[in-house]
Parts: sequence; C-alpha cells; structure tokens
Amino acid sequence: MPHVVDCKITAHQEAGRGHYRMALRAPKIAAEASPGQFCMIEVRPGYHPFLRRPMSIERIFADGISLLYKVEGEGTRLLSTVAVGQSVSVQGPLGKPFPINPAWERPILVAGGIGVAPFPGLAEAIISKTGRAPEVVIAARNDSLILCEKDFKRMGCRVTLATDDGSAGRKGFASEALADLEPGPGAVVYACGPLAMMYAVHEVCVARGVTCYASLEAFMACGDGVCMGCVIEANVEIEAERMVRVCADGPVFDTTIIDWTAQRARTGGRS
Amino acid sequence: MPHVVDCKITAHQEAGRGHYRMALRAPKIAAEASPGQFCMIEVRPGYHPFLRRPMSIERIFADGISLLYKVEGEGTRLLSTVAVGQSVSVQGPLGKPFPINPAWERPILVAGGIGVAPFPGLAEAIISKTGRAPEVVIAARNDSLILCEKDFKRMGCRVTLATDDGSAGRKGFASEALADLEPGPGAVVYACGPLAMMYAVHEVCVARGVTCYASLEAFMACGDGVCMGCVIEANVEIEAERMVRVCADGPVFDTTIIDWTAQRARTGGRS
Amino acid sequence: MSVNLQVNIGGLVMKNPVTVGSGTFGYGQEYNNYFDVSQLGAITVKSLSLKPRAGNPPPRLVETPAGMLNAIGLQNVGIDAYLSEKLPWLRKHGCTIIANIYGHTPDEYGQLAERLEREGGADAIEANLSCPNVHNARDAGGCKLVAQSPERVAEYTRIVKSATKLPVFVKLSPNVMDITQPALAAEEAGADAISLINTLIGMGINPETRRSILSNMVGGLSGPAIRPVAVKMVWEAASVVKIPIIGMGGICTAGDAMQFILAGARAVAVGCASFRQPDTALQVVNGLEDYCKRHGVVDINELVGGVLTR
Amino acid sequence: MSVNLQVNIGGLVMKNPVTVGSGTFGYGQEYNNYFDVSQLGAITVKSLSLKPRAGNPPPRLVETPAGMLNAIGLQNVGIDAYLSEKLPWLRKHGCTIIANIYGHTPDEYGQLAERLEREGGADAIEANLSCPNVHNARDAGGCKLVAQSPERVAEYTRIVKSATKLPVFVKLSPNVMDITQPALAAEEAGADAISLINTLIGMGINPETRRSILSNMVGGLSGPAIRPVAVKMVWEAASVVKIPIIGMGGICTAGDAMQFILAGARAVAVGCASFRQPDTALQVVNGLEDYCKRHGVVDINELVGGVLTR
Ligand SMILES: Cc1cc2nc3c(=O)[nH]c(=O)nc-3n(C[C@H](O)[C@H](O)[C@H](O)COP(=O)(O)OP(=O)(O)OC[C@H]3O[C@@H](n4cnc5c(N)ncnc54)[C@H](O)[C@@H]3O)c2cc1C
Ligand SMILES: Cc1cc2nc3c(=O)[nH]c(=O)nc-3n(C[C@H](O)[C@H](O)[C@H](O)COP(=O)(O)OP(=O)(O)OC[C@H]3O[C@@H](n4cnc5c(N)ncnc54)[C@H](O)[C@@H]3O)c2cc1C
Ligand SMILES: Cc1cc2nc3c(=O)[nH]c(=O)nc-3n(C[C@H](O)[C@H](O)[C@H](O)COP(=O)(O)O)c2cc1C
Ligand SMILES: Cc1cc2nc3c(=O)[nH]c(=O)nc-3n(C[C@H](O)[C@H](O)[C@H](O)COP(=O)(O)O)c2cc1C
Ligand code: FES
Ligand code: FES
Repeated sequence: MPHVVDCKITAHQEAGRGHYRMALRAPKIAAEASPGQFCMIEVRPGYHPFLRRPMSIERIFADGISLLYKVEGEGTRLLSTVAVGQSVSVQGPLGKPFPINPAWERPILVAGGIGVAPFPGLAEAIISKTGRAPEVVIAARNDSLILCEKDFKRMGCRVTLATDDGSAGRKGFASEALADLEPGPGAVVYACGPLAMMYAVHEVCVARGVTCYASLEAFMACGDGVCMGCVIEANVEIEAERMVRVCADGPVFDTTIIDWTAQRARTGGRS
Repeated sequence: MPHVVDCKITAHQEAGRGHYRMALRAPKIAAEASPGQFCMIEVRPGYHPFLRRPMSIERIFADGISLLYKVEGEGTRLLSTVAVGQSVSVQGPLGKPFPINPAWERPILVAGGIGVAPFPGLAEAIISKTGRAPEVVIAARNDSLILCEKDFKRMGCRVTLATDDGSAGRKGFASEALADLEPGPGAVVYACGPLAMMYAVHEVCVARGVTCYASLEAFMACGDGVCMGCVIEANVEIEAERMVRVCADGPVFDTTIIDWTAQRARTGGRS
Repeated sequence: MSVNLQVNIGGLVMKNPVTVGSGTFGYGQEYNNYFDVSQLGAITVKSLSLKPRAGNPPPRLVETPAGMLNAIGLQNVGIDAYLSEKLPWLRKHGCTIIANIYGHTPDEYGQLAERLEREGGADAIEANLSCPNVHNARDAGGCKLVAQSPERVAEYTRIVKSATKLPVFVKLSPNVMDITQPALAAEEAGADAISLINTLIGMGINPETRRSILSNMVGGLSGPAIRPVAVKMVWEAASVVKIPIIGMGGICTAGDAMQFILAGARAVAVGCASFRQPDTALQVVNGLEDYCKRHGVVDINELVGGVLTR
Repeated sequence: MSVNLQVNIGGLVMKNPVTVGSGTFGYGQEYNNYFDVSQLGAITVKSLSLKPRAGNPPPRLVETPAGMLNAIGLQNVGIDAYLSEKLPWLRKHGCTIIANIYGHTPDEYGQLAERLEREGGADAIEANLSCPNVHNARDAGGCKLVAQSPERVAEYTRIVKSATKLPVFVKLSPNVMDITQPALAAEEAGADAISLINTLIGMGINPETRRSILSNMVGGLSGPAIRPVAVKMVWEAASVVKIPIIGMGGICTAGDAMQFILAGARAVAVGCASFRQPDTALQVVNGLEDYCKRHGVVDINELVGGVLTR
C-alpha cells in the first residue's frame, strides 16, 4: 500500500556528472517496497513544478530508501538543490516490481545510462531470495557515465561494461554486450534504459527464447493508475484494452507484451 | 537608476516574532538609493509566486542594503527561508524617497508596526544631512512587536512608544502619541504604517498645520510605473489624473494630496 | 460550535459539498489507500461509455505552469466493467456516487443513464457534454463540443432527464463566449444542477522536436492556472440559473473552494490537485469546516453566492 | 553562422520578431533603465485613447498561480500627451513603434489612427478590440467585447484601415468559442496582421473578506498560466488566415516564443513577464537567435507555422 510521507533527506551526493544519489528516511515506504517499484517525488512545494516526478527506488533499507537520478530538466535540477536535513514529500511505493523466481537460474540485469537506477536493489533482492548473484551489463555513453559498477562488484556480481565510445568496456551497445553473454535456457533478463536499448535487448531475448522484463518510462501525472495519462500500446487483441498504464500495470512489463512498433514509431526510432 | 541584480544575502535574522531583517550585498543599488525608496524582491525563482514583492529599504550601507519585513503570506514566508550565502534577485531602488530639508527644524517619524521599516535609514540620512536627530514614535500592537527601538536610541533619537494594550509606552494609537508631542511650526512628520494610522496621523498634522509625508502601500506588479496597477486616488481636479501610482509617483506622498475618503471607503475604515 | 456542511444538489444529498472531478479520481479505490474516500460528499467517477474505450495514443499529458494539459480521450472500462468490477467496491465502502457519462449520441447518453439507474450504479448522473479530447463529438451542431451549442445542450439534457429519475447534472465547457447560454439551456431543459468547468482547450509544443507534445495536438488545460477563469464562469452562471452549481477548476485548498462557493457554487470538485496530493479533497472538507467555525457560520449553505459586490 | 531574424508584419519591418504586449511596457522609457529597448523588433505602447483615462478604481491587480489578473481599465495619458511627451523619446531612441489604440466607437478608432499617422506617432497601428476591463464596449453587438463579434471586428477594422495607410493590426480576444471567426473577419476586412491573445476573463475572491479582489469584479488573466490556451489559438487562427499573426500570452523564454512561432506566429510579444524581469523581451531575442543557430536555421521566417503534425 502506498503512502504519502514527508521524508528527511539523510544523504545527497553527486554520483557521476549530473547524477545524484539521495537517501531518504522513509520506514513506512521501505517496509512495503520491492525492487522495480517507484515513488512520486515532490521536487519543490508549491505549484511550480505542478506535478511530482517518478523515480525508481534504487535500494531499500530498514528505515528508508535511496534514489539515483539524473538532472534532466527543471524538476530534477530543483531536486538536486535540496539539502541534507530538509524534507521532500514522497508518494510510494508504486507500480509492479520485478518478478523474482528462484527457479530462474541465470538472472542478467541490463542497464543503459540512468536506467541502472532500480538495479542495485534488484541485485540485492535476487541474491537474498535465490542465493545467486546476477550478472550485470552496464552501458553508457562513456566511462564517466557508468554508475554503480563498484556496488554490483561488491555484491559479487560479474559486471560487463559497454560504452558508445569504448572508453570503458566493450565499444557498442548494451544489447551487443548482452548477446556476447549468450543468454539461453534458464536465463532471465531485466532491462532498464532508453527505449531503443530496451527494444534491442528485447530482440536479443526473443531470438534466444529468453524471458525479458523491462522497466518502462512515460510522463506521469498521478503515478497511481488514476489519470490514464501514462499509457503505452500493448499487444492486446481487444482494441479497448490496448493501452496499459506504465504506472499501475507496469513500470515493469514482460517485453513480449509491449507493442514495440507503436513505441518506435512514436520516438522515430530515437530513444 | 534602478537595476536588477542577484544579491548575496549577508545576514538574515529574526527581528521580532514573525519579522526578519535581511542584509544584502548590493553595491550598485546602495549607491543610488535614498530612504523611502523600495526594491522589488523575487522571493523564489520560478513562476510561483509569479510577481516580485515590494520591500522598503531599511538602511543603506556602502556595499549593500538591509530590509526589515514581516511574514504576511506565502511570498514573505518563502523569503524567510532563504539562507545566508544564497542570492535573491533584487530590482531597485524604485520610487520617490522621503524629502529631507535642513530648514525643517523638527522632524518626527511615526511608525506603525512593520511601517517602521524605512525609518532607520531615514533617521540616519536626516542626521547626516541636517545634524538633527529626529524624534521617533513607534506604535505596535504590543511590546513584542516594537521594532528598532534600540537602533533609534543609538542614533540619539528621542523615542516614544505606544501599544494597543499598553504593554510598552503609552496605551493608545500612534496618532495620539504624536499629538502628545505637540508638533507645531517647523515640524515635519514622516509616517508609515497601516492606512488607518496614517490617516489619523495626517489629521493630527492638518489640525496643527504640519506637513506630513506618508509612505503608502498597494499591491504591485511591476513596481516601476509601467502597469498602472498600484494606483490610489489623489486630490486632483482633472478626473483623468486622479489615479496616481504608488510605485512611481510615490510611495512617499504629501498626505494632503491623498484622497483619504476614497482610501477609507475601500478598506471600510479598517487598515 | 457544530457546522452543517450538508448540501442538496438537485436532489442528491451530499454530507459535505466536496466531490472530485471526473477522470481525476478513477473509481475511488486507488486513493482509498491514502484516506477513507467515503468521507467525501460524493465520488464522481471517470466518464463511462457504453463500450470500453482505448482513448488517444500517447503522449497524453504535459505539465504546464501551475497546471497540466491532458488528452486522455476518455479511456475507460465501459459501463459493464464499471457495474461488475468498480461499483461493488464503491457501494461496499458507502460512497455516494456521481456517475459521469459520455456517449456518441444523445441516445447513448440516455441508455447509459437508464442502465445506471436500473442497476443501482449511481446516486446522480453527470452528463459530460464538454470533453475536448474526443473527435466524434465534433460535428455537434457546427460546434466541436456539445456544450458549445445551447440547443444541443438542451436536447441532450432532455434525453438524459427522460431516461432516469436520478438527479441529472450537466457538465459544461469553458470554451464558450458566454457561459450563461448553455447554463440556461441546461436549466430550461430540466437539468438538476450544472458542473463547471471542464478543461480549457490548450496546446503545448516542444521546441526541440517541433512537435505538439500531445499526440492529439490539443488537450484540456486544468489546475490552478485556470482557477480564475473557472471562478468567473461560476459567478456568471450563478447570476442566471437557479439550479445548484458544482464548481471546479484548480481547487487545491479550502480557500480555493471558498472562492467557488462565494461565487455561487453549492458544491465543489477537486480535480487534478489529487494527482499531486491524493487527500486534497479531504483536506478541503476539513478546511471548509474550519472556515465556517472561524467565521461563525453554522450552515455552509449560507455562504453560497455570498460574494460581496464592491 | 549569421541568422536572419527580420520579419515583415503586414508591411511593418521588424529587425527581430519580438515586441511587447500593450500595457506591459509603458512607453518604453522605464525599461530603458535596464536595457536598450530599441533592440526590440518593436515597442507596442499602452492603449491610447482620444482623451486621457483614469481607469478603474483600485484594487486593480491580483497575483494568481503562474499569472495575474488585472483590471486597469485602460488608464492612459491620451493621444495628446503621448504625442507631445512620449513619442519624442521613442523616436529619439530609434524605436519601431506599434501604437495600440482604444476607442469608444469605430469613429474614435479612426480618428486615433488618422492622427497617429499624420503626426508620425506610429509605424503600425494595433487596434485593441479586446480589452476585458472597460464597460463602455459592453453593448457591442450583443457581445461584451468588440472582438467577440466577427461583424463588429470587420466594421472596426474597415474604419481603421480607411483612416490610415499604416499597417493595421487587430488585437483579438481569447474569450470566444471559435477564434477562427474573428480572425477571418479581420483578414477579410483588410487587417494587415492579427494580434493574439489579449487576456482571458477571470475573477478572484478573497475568502476572508468575501469580496472580489478586483474593484471591477472581473479582470484579465495573463502570464504563463494562459500560455497553452494562447498557443492553441494562434495555431487555430494560423490554419485559416494568410496574414501574419503576432502571438502572445505568457511568454517568458525563447522556448515559449518558439512555441508560438511554430504554431504560426510570425512575431511574438512579451507581456507581463517584463514585470518580473524587465529585460525578458531582449532575452527572448537573444534566445531565438541561439535557437536558430543551434538548429541550423538561417532565417527565422522558415520556422513560422513549422509545428509537425504527429
Ligand atoms: C517509473 C519511472 C521511474 C523513473 N526512475 C528514474 C530514476 O530512477 N532516475 C532518473 O533519473 N529518472 C527516472 N525517471 C525519469 C524521470 O522521472 C524524469 O527524468 C523526470 O521526471 C524529469 O523531470 P524534470 O523536471 O527534470 O524534466 P522536465 O523538464 O519535466 O523534462 C525534461 C525532459 O525529460 C522528459 N521527461 C519528463 N518527465 C519524464 C518522465 N516521467 N519519463 C520520461 N521522460 C520524462 C521530458 O519529456 C523532457 O524531454 C523515471 C521515470 C519513470 C516513469
Ligand atoms: C512600497 C512598499 C514597501 C513595502 N515595504 C515593506 C517592508 O519594508 N516590510 C514589509 O514587511 N512589508 C513591506 N511591504 C508590504 C509587502 O510588500 C507585503 O507584505 C508582501 O508583498 C506580502 O507578500 P506575501 O506573498 O507574503 O503575501 P501575500 O500572500 O501576497 O498576501 C498576504 C496579504 O498581504 C497583502 N499584500 C500582498 N501584497 C501587498 C502589497 N504589495 N502591499 C500591501 N499589502 C499586500 C495581501 O492583500 C494579503 O492580504 C511594502 C509594500 C509596498 C507597496
Ligand atoms: C487527466 C484528466 C482526465 C479527465 N477526465 C475527465 C472525464 O473523463 N470526464 C469529465 O467530465 N471530465 C474529465 N476531466 C476534467 C475534470 O473533471 C475537471 O473538470 C477539470 O480538470 C478542471 O478541474 P481541475 O482544474 O481541478 O482539474 C479530466 C481532467 C483531467 C486532468
Ligand atoms: C497590466 C496589464 C495591462 C494591459 N493593458 C493592455 C492594454 O492597454 N491594451 C491591450 O491591448 N492589451 C493590454 N494588456 C494585454 C497584454 O498586452 C497581453 O495581450 C496579455 O497580457 C497576454 O500576454 P502576457 O500573458 O504575456 O501578459 C494588458 C496586460 C496586462 C497584464
Ligand atoms: S500516471 Fe496516472 S495513470 Fe499512470
Ligand atoms: S506597480 Fe506597476 S505601475 Fe505601480
């Protein structure tokens, strides 16, 4: 059950150029959260910005949660100026978490850019529920934008890097790095990142008969399934049920349910 | 000439319950300011609140100015949360200052509540231009709301207090305290405070043939004479010229020019 | 001091004058996670159509200064799923229900109203004649929205009225030159109350991509940004109609709600403010009670239309 | 890369597409304290009437979420004082002048236009047919504002056109159901451009005093709050008229201005944003140049109406 709570900021640091990690005291939210869920954050009180901003839960602690975010526009810029000791209003946990199943032998997390945000908590949960450390692919434009590498290594995960310019790890895309890992029967892939990346990862998985869960994004107003604003097209026969809500039906979807043609047409193939 | 400048806050303290004094580094504004002028302050960047807030200049220093303000609504509340070291955008100096004339032998400042704000600077200027310390009447609801008493005493001013409940000085109104001082020929009165108080002071002055300058208030959008939003009714024969702008034609007016009947009708006699 | 907050909106008794804007509160269940939604005067549900609707393609939302634009296109589960899946929960929790309906034709409105009454699906009907996000209403009387044509408003109102004995509210659009005309048309055709306002039509363009941000090009503007327009429309409509008005448009606080009540609204609806703060409507209920106490008002009905002329 | 920002608005050549909203920039002089106002494409002066006007009693202003309401009532110095006291300064400083005019009758508009041309008081005329804050326009064709009646818009436009050879712009109101009608009426009657939008009518009530905050009860809403409505009206009008459009309503940044240009405006006006930041209009000029450079656009005219349909 989600809550709306004023949460004290217990830590707030830069975590890479233009990226921040914020730790929040939020026992009520932490008690109910699972990896893959998100919160709606009021970046500043008042009517400007008017809406909360959705943020994945990075990690879940006994008494709170952390967020990992990128300054994208005005809202995230304002959020980055809030000091430790001050409070922000947080609504959450919201949405459907990543499914975890001890029967899935080879979990692989594939992150693009800030898409890594929900994965530290997911890796922790997979380890504690299955005893297995997932493999992790982290892709970014260049080495300075690779986030959380050490965190995953500390947990015992095998980490593969990929960068557009080759400045860290393999030069190339996340999907190529994933293909190199040759996922096959028993593997399950968790993906989060730009749309084009998730689509490419989905294609690799389909070709190899591997289940893939992706965490999608959409502009959100309520974050809670109420406004019908955050929908994307799904592969559903019944026309009237094609539009699924990223906030309440997702953000995590089995990628085979997503109508990728519609997504890609909208972004013109761009992420 | 007014400027718009981002000014660093060099000091910011409570100066009485719900009242704050803010010192700003603002050499350009200080260089051109005179007592009675005001600034338009951006209480927070962004569209909410949308407009700047007018604030009298309390004192003028070599490298900056100070403001003395009361938390009245959301804008002043937000202003009160800005920390030393941060900057606020200040537009000023604006408006017409209090006239000072060495020939006026007995200057008396009459303040009601937060209306005392422009007077510390005015007292300093009168002293430096005329060599005479003005007399000061400070009226407030009760003793905890009497501001700046020590500042005036330090300058050598004779200070008379009046409170609604008698908790400090005379029990009664500013106008009564003024009348007790028996202003007569050679006196000049400067008034700032609630409308009802300024009207009462004006009446005392008229009865005694004393010139009175009052600093008026109005809701302002531009603060700069442009929008025609801050007008009040003046005693002007020509109908089309009756509406004078508090920001540009004032805020300081000779009280005989003000159409007090219109002002009082509007506020229903309330301040 | 005890304060009466109960109001009667054209036959619908609400225990307090606060409901929610259709489409901003789902069917009540989600926000019951944050507070007991049955404490509200009524819950106005998302527009219901005869068949489920997929709505417009995304993107459907964009934030604007002190507000938002939406072009949902009335995506909803349809009347069948409402009756079988949503209604039982609302009834079990003791909610007073205003069922907002949308049809392609007057006849569809009639069918929806008739069915809702027959199956106990509503305590009152709100006919949405003013959604700016659906194309199929475009040819209504040369106007884009039914609510833009007083004649059509009268026609639709009569049909809904004749289909049900439930109180019928007619939801009008601010996208008109003179709100008194559709308001009077609704009253004369028998509406029991009018709801004001639906969203203002607006548009946002992303200068970087040069595209309209909404797939539908235009959308409906809501939020505090539009509140002054909404208060003025309620005030104007209240000066000509005798039936109650449900006022809405940017209400975030009890003070905002009081503006509508003083302008002439007998009830108010909290719309997209719930997205920012799910319990806004409850805060408004509590704030209205406080306001009455502070001002020594024993019955909130006394304040309706009480704005003083200067 | 050098960028052409020059635009031609119905015969008025502006060195860049940025002017200011009438009534939000006085006669230029005050804001020249902050920047050289002659850098703007043009300065649109406060509405001028034949006689000086006192305007409405105070209070005339109230802040609203992301905007403000005003009920100034066209207080202005009148044409005589403008010509003798304001014009010489504007001319000395090399400003391009759009003189906004307001009259009680079509004939007064004609007189104002004729006099302005004769005395070199303007480079173009903008006829304000849409001020919501003056009562004497109330009986215009059953509508409250001249701009609400396409017939009256045509009549007024023809009279101003026949009184002057200067380019004539007609300033329309958003308080209509369908902006294309007055826009087409103005074009057919010979207007050289249309200005969109004047303020939306709104109202604010102080719940504590129970009074309307504005002495005039209602006022005009401006600021970022109304921008989505303004962009949409420009887009709609641009789809039917061939004459240029000057777009305005809540512009605070070059990005905002680009929304209007992509929607179909050939020039833009910065309105009440100047109250918060006096050099906003200049920042918009610079920002538009940057935008063009960033996007490899050599002539801003190429972007007019360039919004992509999804
Ligand atoms: C379920 C979910 C989880 C998310 N988790 C994270 C996270 O953990 N870390 C993180 O950095 N970001 C995350 N995001 C994206 C984040 O919400 C946006 O970057 C943020 O809302 C941008 O706000 P802004 O005010 O800074 O930018 P704006 O000024 O609002 O917009 C800047 C740009 O970002 C785009 N944008 C705005 N809102 C969204 C949105 N909701 N989704 C996608 N794009 C958007 C705009 O279209 C625009 O291009 C998540 C989004 C969703 C939907
Ligand atoms: C020339 C001038 C100089 C001023 N100097 C000072 C000063 O030195 N110290 C100080 O504390 N205050 C001063 N004020 C008043 C100050 O501007 C207001 O208290 C402030 O704008 C309120 O802003 P807010 O957002 O806190 O309140 P809001 O939420 O905007 O309003 C709260 C209440 O204050 C009233 N109010 C708002 N703005 C004004 C205004 N401009 N004038 C009068 N009443 C207003 C509102 O009507 C409302 O009742 C001055 C006003 C003027 C015009
Ligand atoms: C996301 C969203 C969806 C809406 N859907 C509907 C709807 O289905 N039916 C309807 O009558 N009004 C709908 N509305 C309009 C609201 O009920 C309300 O009239 C409007 O938003 C103004 O109120 P507000 O500014 O408080 O949100 C919707 C508004 C929003 C923001
Ligand atoms: C205080 C004020 C005074 C105005 N006076 C006039 C006027 O005299 N004539 C006119 O045509 N428009 C007038 N307007 C309307 C503006 O020119 C502009 O059309 C409107 O404010 C929308 O732009 P904005 O949102 O950028 O301010 C006035 C607006 C404001 C805020
Ligand atoms: S954001 Fe409202 S339904 Fe998803
Ligand atoms: S505040 Fe604009 S003229 Fe005074």
